[in-house]
Amino acid sequence: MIKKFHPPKIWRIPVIIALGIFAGLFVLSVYLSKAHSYLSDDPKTCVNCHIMAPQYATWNHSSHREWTNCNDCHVPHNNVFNKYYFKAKDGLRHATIFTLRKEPQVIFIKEEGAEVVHQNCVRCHERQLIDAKQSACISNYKEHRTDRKCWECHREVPHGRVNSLSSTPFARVPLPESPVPEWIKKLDNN
Amino acid sequence: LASSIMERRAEASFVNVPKVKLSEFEPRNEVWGENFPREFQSYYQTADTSFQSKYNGNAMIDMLEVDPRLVVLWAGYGFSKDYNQGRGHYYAVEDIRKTLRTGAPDSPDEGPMPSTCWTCKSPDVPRVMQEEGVAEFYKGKWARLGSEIVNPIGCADCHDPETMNLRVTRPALVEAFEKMGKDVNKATHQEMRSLVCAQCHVEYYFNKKTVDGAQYLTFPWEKGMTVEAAEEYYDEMNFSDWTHAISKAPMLKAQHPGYEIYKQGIHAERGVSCADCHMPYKSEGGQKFTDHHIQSPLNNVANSCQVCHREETATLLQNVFDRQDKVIENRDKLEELIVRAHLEAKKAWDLEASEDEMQEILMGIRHAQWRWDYAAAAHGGSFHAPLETSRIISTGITIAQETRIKLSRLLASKGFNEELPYPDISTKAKAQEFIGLDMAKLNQEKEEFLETVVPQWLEQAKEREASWDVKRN
Amino acid sequence: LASSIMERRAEASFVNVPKVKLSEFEPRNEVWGENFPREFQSYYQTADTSFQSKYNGNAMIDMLEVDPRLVVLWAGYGFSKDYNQGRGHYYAVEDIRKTLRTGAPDSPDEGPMPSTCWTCKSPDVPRVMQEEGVAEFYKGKWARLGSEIVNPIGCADCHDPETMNLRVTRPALVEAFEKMGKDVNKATHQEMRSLVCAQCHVEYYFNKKTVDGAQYLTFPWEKGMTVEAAEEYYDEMNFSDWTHAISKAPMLKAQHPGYEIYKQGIHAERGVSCADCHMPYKSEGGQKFTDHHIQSPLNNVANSCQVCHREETATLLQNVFDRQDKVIENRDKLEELIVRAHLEAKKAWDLEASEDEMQEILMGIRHAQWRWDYAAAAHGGSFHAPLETSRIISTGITIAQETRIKLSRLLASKGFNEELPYPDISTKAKAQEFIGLDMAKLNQEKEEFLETVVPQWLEQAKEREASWDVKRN
Ligand code: HEC
Ligand code: HEC
Ligand code: HEC
Ligand code: HEC
Ligand code: HEC
Ligand code: HEC
Ligand code: HEC
Ligand code: HEC
Ligand code: HEC
Ligand code: HEC
Ligand code: HEC
Ligand code: HEC
Ligand code: HEC
Ligand code: HEC
Ligand SMILES: [Ca+2]
Ligand SMILES: [Ca+2]
Repeated sequence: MIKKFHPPKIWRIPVIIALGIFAGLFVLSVYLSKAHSYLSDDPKTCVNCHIMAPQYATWNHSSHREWTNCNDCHVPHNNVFNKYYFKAKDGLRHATIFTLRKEPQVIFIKEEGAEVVHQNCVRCHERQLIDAKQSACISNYKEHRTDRKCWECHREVPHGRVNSLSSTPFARVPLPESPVPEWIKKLDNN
Repeated sequence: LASSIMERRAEASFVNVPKVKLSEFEPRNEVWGENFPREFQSYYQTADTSFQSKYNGNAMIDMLEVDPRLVVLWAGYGFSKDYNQGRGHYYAVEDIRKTLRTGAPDSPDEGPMPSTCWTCKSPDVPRVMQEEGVAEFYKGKWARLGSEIVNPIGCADCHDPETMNLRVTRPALVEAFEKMGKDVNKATHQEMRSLVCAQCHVEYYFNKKTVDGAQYLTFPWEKGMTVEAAEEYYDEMNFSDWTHAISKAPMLKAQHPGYEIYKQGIHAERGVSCADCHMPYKSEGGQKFTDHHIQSPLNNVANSCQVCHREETATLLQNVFDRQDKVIENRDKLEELIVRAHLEAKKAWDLEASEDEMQEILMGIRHAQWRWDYAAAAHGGSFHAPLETSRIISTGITIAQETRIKLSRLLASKGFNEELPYPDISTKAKAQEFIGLDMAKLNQEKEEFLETVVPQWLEQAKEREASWDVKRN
Repeated sequence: LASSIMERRAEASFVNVPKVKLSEFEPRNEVWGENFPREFQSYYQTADTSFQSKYNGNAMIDMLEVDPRLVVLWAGYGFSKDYNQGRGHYYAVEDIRKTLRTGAPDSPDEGPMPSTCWTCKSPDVPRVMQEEGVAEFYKGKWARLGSEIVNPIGCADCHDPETMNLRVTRPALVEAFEKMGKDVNKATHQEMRSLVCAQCHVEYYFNKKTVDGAQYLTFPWEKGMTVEAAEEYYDEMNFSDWTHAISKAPMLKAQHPGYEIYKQGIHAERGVSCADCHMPYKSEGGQKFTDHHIQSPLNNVANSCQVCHREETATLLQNVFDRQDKVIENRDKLEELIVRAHLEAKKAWDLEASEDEMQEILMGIRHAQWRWDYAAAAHGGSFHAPLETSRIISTGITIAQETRIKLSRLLASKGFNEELPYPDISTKAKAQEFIGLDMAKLNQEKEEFLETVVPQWLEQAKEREASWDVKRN
């Protein structure tokens, strides 16, 4: 039965070559796009995409720089599995959109992502928000203190209120060096 | 350092059992305060009267002194005797006793005001309503409940003692929502942070037809919450609060449509609640709690405005004043025009104009003053929704002046074809004399009342409260 | 995939070399466009006329059709013949030729309009000003420069060709700043992003006394930039644009005080510039550039408003419409009141009122209409500064109605004591007939002018431009 699905022998060599090429291209893509770095928490990895530069710059100038990296806010921290699952899912969507050049001028956080951030605000600030004394005698205490997105009031935390791919035009962010050799660029210009 | 950190952590994690078991209608703020000292202490700061902003603040401002035109506008109605810009919740009960509007009743069945007046002044109200029934509460005179209602606005007005959830304790709001086909119980948590205020900071009237013998507190929202919708509502039912002493126009009084006007502003549109500005969070000892010192946010820009707006305090204050100035410039003008209209109408009556000839004119005066009052009575309105307030004033000016054009034609037809001189009403005293009020007498009676009747009320209340026991853990 | 990633990373570091060396007064947008194709292409989208919002947009809207009261308000003045809501910059030159206001001059020294009219229509203006001198430019008739001015508003109006910095090219703005004791050269980069617009989107008049024989373009800002300050300025110098055909009042025309009103709004207070909303950044193929498709931001909410506001597009549109509705409700009313005042004044003249009796009344009409026009002519004003616009309208209503009260007394004294019937001016055609315009003739002359004179202008311009050579790299 299973044999039926084996390809004919003459396919074997080309298929192996093709797979090899794909694998090679994949590794190259991973290298070029620095995808390997996405496993880390270093904010610099987010600016592999120049599109993330405004968020990097604003975060970098905020009071949160000393205490948080992007992932502290943008990735779930309730368990390890969720963390990497969310990262992979989001990361793949962003990479696709970026490559297809479909990013909007003004990026909006999605509801799902916003909820993640919100939970992270609460995670760090819980002790300022929740008074053990009061939770003893007030119903829905925690819900009521955390049911609005924190940045409805704290509107400037941490990215400020001006959002656009061009909102920080000359910000010094650690952009990746150009990977394209000079001689290719010259070809390109003609 | 380490020990300081430990201390602060201890503060936060100290687990507490409520000290007091609150009964369902506990009206005494002090008792609630045993469980919630931070909220209670901040609440009691509403006793402060030291802050005055450009137009508001918690100092007591005698509006008739600031703007004596009001005396003429309200001739024949209680407000011409006495009207202040509201101060802190702490004073609600004291002020209703002190105002000349409530007179000097020396028995429970006397005085100019119905018991309904108490409705928005105290957490004793839900208690008495539950004991007597709602319609019963609205029956009789204001003096009838003098000894029952003694605690100033407080916890039980806004909170459920069991869960501490926000709750609506005033039937008028529930009924108004029903009339609009809405259910106030479906309000979100964030909406409740405004709706507790909407129990009181709204335009109202007393409906004598709902229940026989009762002056039933009602909000005129059935046709909508705009100034025009309420006007139509009152016109259709032929309601008027009083007949103007000078012009004989059937008048409407607009009382503090704070919530209605706020709803028309950008902050409400963006989901900002009353509590966000008037009860912002405050941090103390590593904890955020709701600051119950309800007051002008201009005395607390850092915690209210600046959490959302990064501008400097001076800039934000200037923003508020600019809006108020732009609105009040035209509001003041409108007042003058309506004063003139009242006097011109009187002149027409003097020249024997007929009811028929006067009818449209009187309705014009009614509508113009209604719009002016709606814009003026909500003290926060010129910031809460500046454009809506300005729009209302514009329509008021148009109506006032259309009416005066009719008056000028009518007067001309009676042989009087010139500008009527504007009276000297440059001070409160002059204006009150102009409309023929005997202030000395009113003040004297009030003084006696405060010295003789009120102490008896307090005595009775003390006894009653002493008889309740408080369950402590 | 890999190559696409490469490309996108290359984008981040791509640099441009200019193709053309621009001369200092190059008026042809196409030539600039060779260096800056993205800006140029987006600029040329101002040719689009397909978007219409609730009140504005880039479609050509015949305002006299939408609102025929305007015809009566402008009786005796060019605007009663033809007035449209402005469209894209691309059409500036075409529209000034087409409007009936400029008539059908068949020689360079004829026609109703001075050469000054060209000032805000083209980048040929700075070129000719530099060739002729500023005062010379303002001399003579509009037709005189017909062949000189052919390129629609463009690059040279706002940019220095050497550095591409924003620059002020219109002397009127520089002079107005000087009169206020300010130096426009000290403006910050962000201020320049509004000041380039303030060269044209401002109230102006032609001063005949500055330089003999010249209609000198002047902004009335010496006493300040509010509606009241400009009114006082004009009153003091006894200036009027025309005498009203019906009431004989000495009128003022307010033209698009866009910048002045914007300055009174919250966005200006917070440092938001015209370009932030009307020329937002845009990314195309990884290149960021300023979108030169200047238009209603409501056709581009995602890139303009949403940079600063996180609300949905529908909500933001509704916010704009709400503000416009609230302002326009009273603006429309004010129009009706002023129409009535003009007619009542005519009636008074007919009944042989004296100049003396009429003087105050005519000034009232002048001031009321000035305020109305100031609020109406800035098409964006009811969003740029809703409260200020509403305030202006309120004061206009008060003045209009005070004037009508005086009129009613005056008319009564002449034996006429009733309401004057409101004329049937329900369409543009009826209104124009009412004020006695021969539209058939005007249209016919215009058509001939466009068919015969304009082609000659274009021919001459073509020859001139062909003689310039362009330095290419
Ligand atoms: C491959 C390029 C690229 C990298 C690297 C990248 N992003 Fe993004 N990101 C994008 C693009 C493109 C979008 C716009 C997606 C959209 O609007 O749907 C985006 C959108 C987002 C959003 C808002 C949309 C949402 O999904 O809620 C968040 C939050 C975000 N990125 C966070 C991050 C963080 C944190 C990192 C680093 C761990 C990161 N990004 C790295 C390209 C990238
Ligand atoms: C302190 C928490 C915090 C940190 C740290 C943080 N962000 Fe965010 N981020 C937010 C919040 C909150 C929003 C939603 C903002 C809004 O809706 O206005 C957001 C939104 C975004 C968006 C979507 C754009 C938008 O305005 O909706 C992107 C992209 C993003 N962040 C990227 C980053 C990157 C890259 C970093 C690290 C350099 C980072 N963030 C660090 C809290 C954080
Ligand atoms: C990883 C932990 C962490 C997360 C996640 C986090 N914060 Fe913080 N936050 C901090 C720390 C630590 C400080 C103290 C910073 C300082 O004082 O310099 C702080 C300070 C603040 C402050 C006061 C300083 C200021 O900038 O105004 C606010 C408000 C605040 N956070 C809000 C938020 C909000 C809103 C979020 C989610 C969008 C958030 N935080 C997410 C750790 C965190
Ligand atoms: C209704 C508006 C509102 C919301 C929603 C809100 N906050 Fe606050 N927050 C405030 C106010 C007001 C303060 C007090 C500021 C002060 O004391 O200076 C504050 C203070 C804080 C502080 C202390 C800042 C300092 O400088 O000490 C932190 C941290 C904080 N909030 C985090 C949060 C987080 C996390 C959330 C979401 C769960 C949140 N806030 C939601 C209004 C709000
Ligand atoms: C629907 C609720 C409600 C009812 C009913 C009500 N009030 Fe008030 N009252 C208020 C509110 C709200 C204020 C604060 C107004 C402000 O300053 O913004 C106020 C303020 C006052 C003040 C202080 C300001 C002043 O004018 O000196 C007095 C006194 C007063 N009311 C008396 C009365 C009397 C008398 C009646 C009955 C005719 C009455 N109230 C009925 C809600 C109400
Ligand atoms: C039970 C009725 C009632 C409720 C509920 C109520 N108010 Fe009041 N409020 C009043 C009255 C009455 C006064 C005037 C008291 C006086 O002047 O004696 C007042 C006064 C005020 C003042 C003026 C204080 C000052 O310092 O000048 C503010 C501000 C205010 N209220 C805001 C609110 C807000 C916000 C809420 C809801 C969170 C609210 N009120 C709920 C009845 C109420
Ligand atoms: C005019 C209405 C009003 C009055 C009166 C009032 N409260 Fe509140 N209270 C509120 C609002 C609004 C909140 C915020 C609720 C929320 O957002 O969940 C609140 C919150 C609270 C909380 C929750 C913890 C916190 O600080 O956020 C406690 C406890 C509380 N109040 C106690 C009291 C006590 C005790 C009194 C009487 C001294 C009182 N309240 C009087 C409106 C009121
Ligand atoms: C909980 C958040 C919040 C608080 C608290 C708040 N605002 Fe706002 N404010 C907003 C939002 C949201 C807008 C709408 C504009 C926008 O989207 O940025 C706004 C708009 C404004 C505007 C422009 C509207 C206009 O009328 O021109 C002014 C001025 C303003 N706020 C001043 C204040 C002042 C003063 C205070 C304090 C008394 C205050 N705000 C408190 C959120 C807030
Ligand atoms: C965005 C902030 C904001 C919101 C939301 C808001 N207010 Fe205000 N309120 C103000 C400001 C600012 C003033 C002007 C204070 C002054 O002039 O001193 C004011 C004034 C008032 C006053 C008069 C204060 C005085 O000193 O007598 C009352 C009463 C009031 N507001 C009640 C309310 C009520 C009830 C609501 C909700 C229905 C509400 N406010 C919502 C900011 C706000
Ligand atoms: C100070 C600059 C300036 C001067 C001088 C000027 N305009 Fe304009 N013109 C404008 C602006 C700005 C607009 C766009 C108005 C809008 O729609 O907001 C405009 C629009 C127009 C339009 C198109 C709209 C319509 O009414 O059909 C015509 C035609 C026009 N102007 C003719 C003239 C004439 C004729 C003169 C001389 C009397 C003149 N302009 C003088 C700035 C000016
Ligand atoms: C040289 C004069 C001049 C300058 C500079 C100028 N404008 Fe204009 N603008 C005009 C004229 C004239 C029109 C009307 C054109 C017509 O209708 O034919 C106009 C029309 C417009 C319109 C209406 C477009 C439409 O689609 O309906 C907008 C919006 C506008 N301008 C905004 C701006 C802004 C923003 C700036 C500065 C960045 C600016 N303008 C600079 C003269 C100018
Ligand atoms: C009505 C005024 C106006 C006109 C006309 C105009 N520009 Fe601009 N231009 C601007 C403004 C405002 C900016 C933004 C400048 C800044 O913020 O530094 C700009 C920016 C630019 C830039 C800088 C890069 C960028 O995109 O931000 C270039 C290049 C440019 N314009 C080219 C042109 C060309 C080519 C034309 C003619 C087709 C033109 N401009 C016509 C106002 C104008
Ligand atoms: C460059 C930033 C920026 C842009 C672009 C912008 N705004 Fe605003 N907007 C603000 C600021 C700042 C305020 C003041 C309130 C505050 O501080 O939040 C404001 C206030 C407002 C308000 C409240 C003021 C009022 O009149 O009630 C509205 C509504 C508004 N904006 C709508 C819009 C719309 C619609 C657009 C697009 C046509 C827009 N904004 C573009 C920054 C901006
Ligand atoms: C905060 C955003 C914002 C700013 C800043 C702004 N505008 Fe506008 N503008 C608008 C909006 C929104 C409209 C209404 C468009 C509509 O109704 O379609 C408008 C309308 C206009 C119009 C009429 C548009 C048409 O379709 O004919 C002109 C002209 C205009 N603006 C010029 C200016 C000038 C000049 C400045 C600076 C002095 C300026 N604007 C500043 C948002 C803005
Ligand atoms: Ca009432
Ligand atoms: Ca003018």
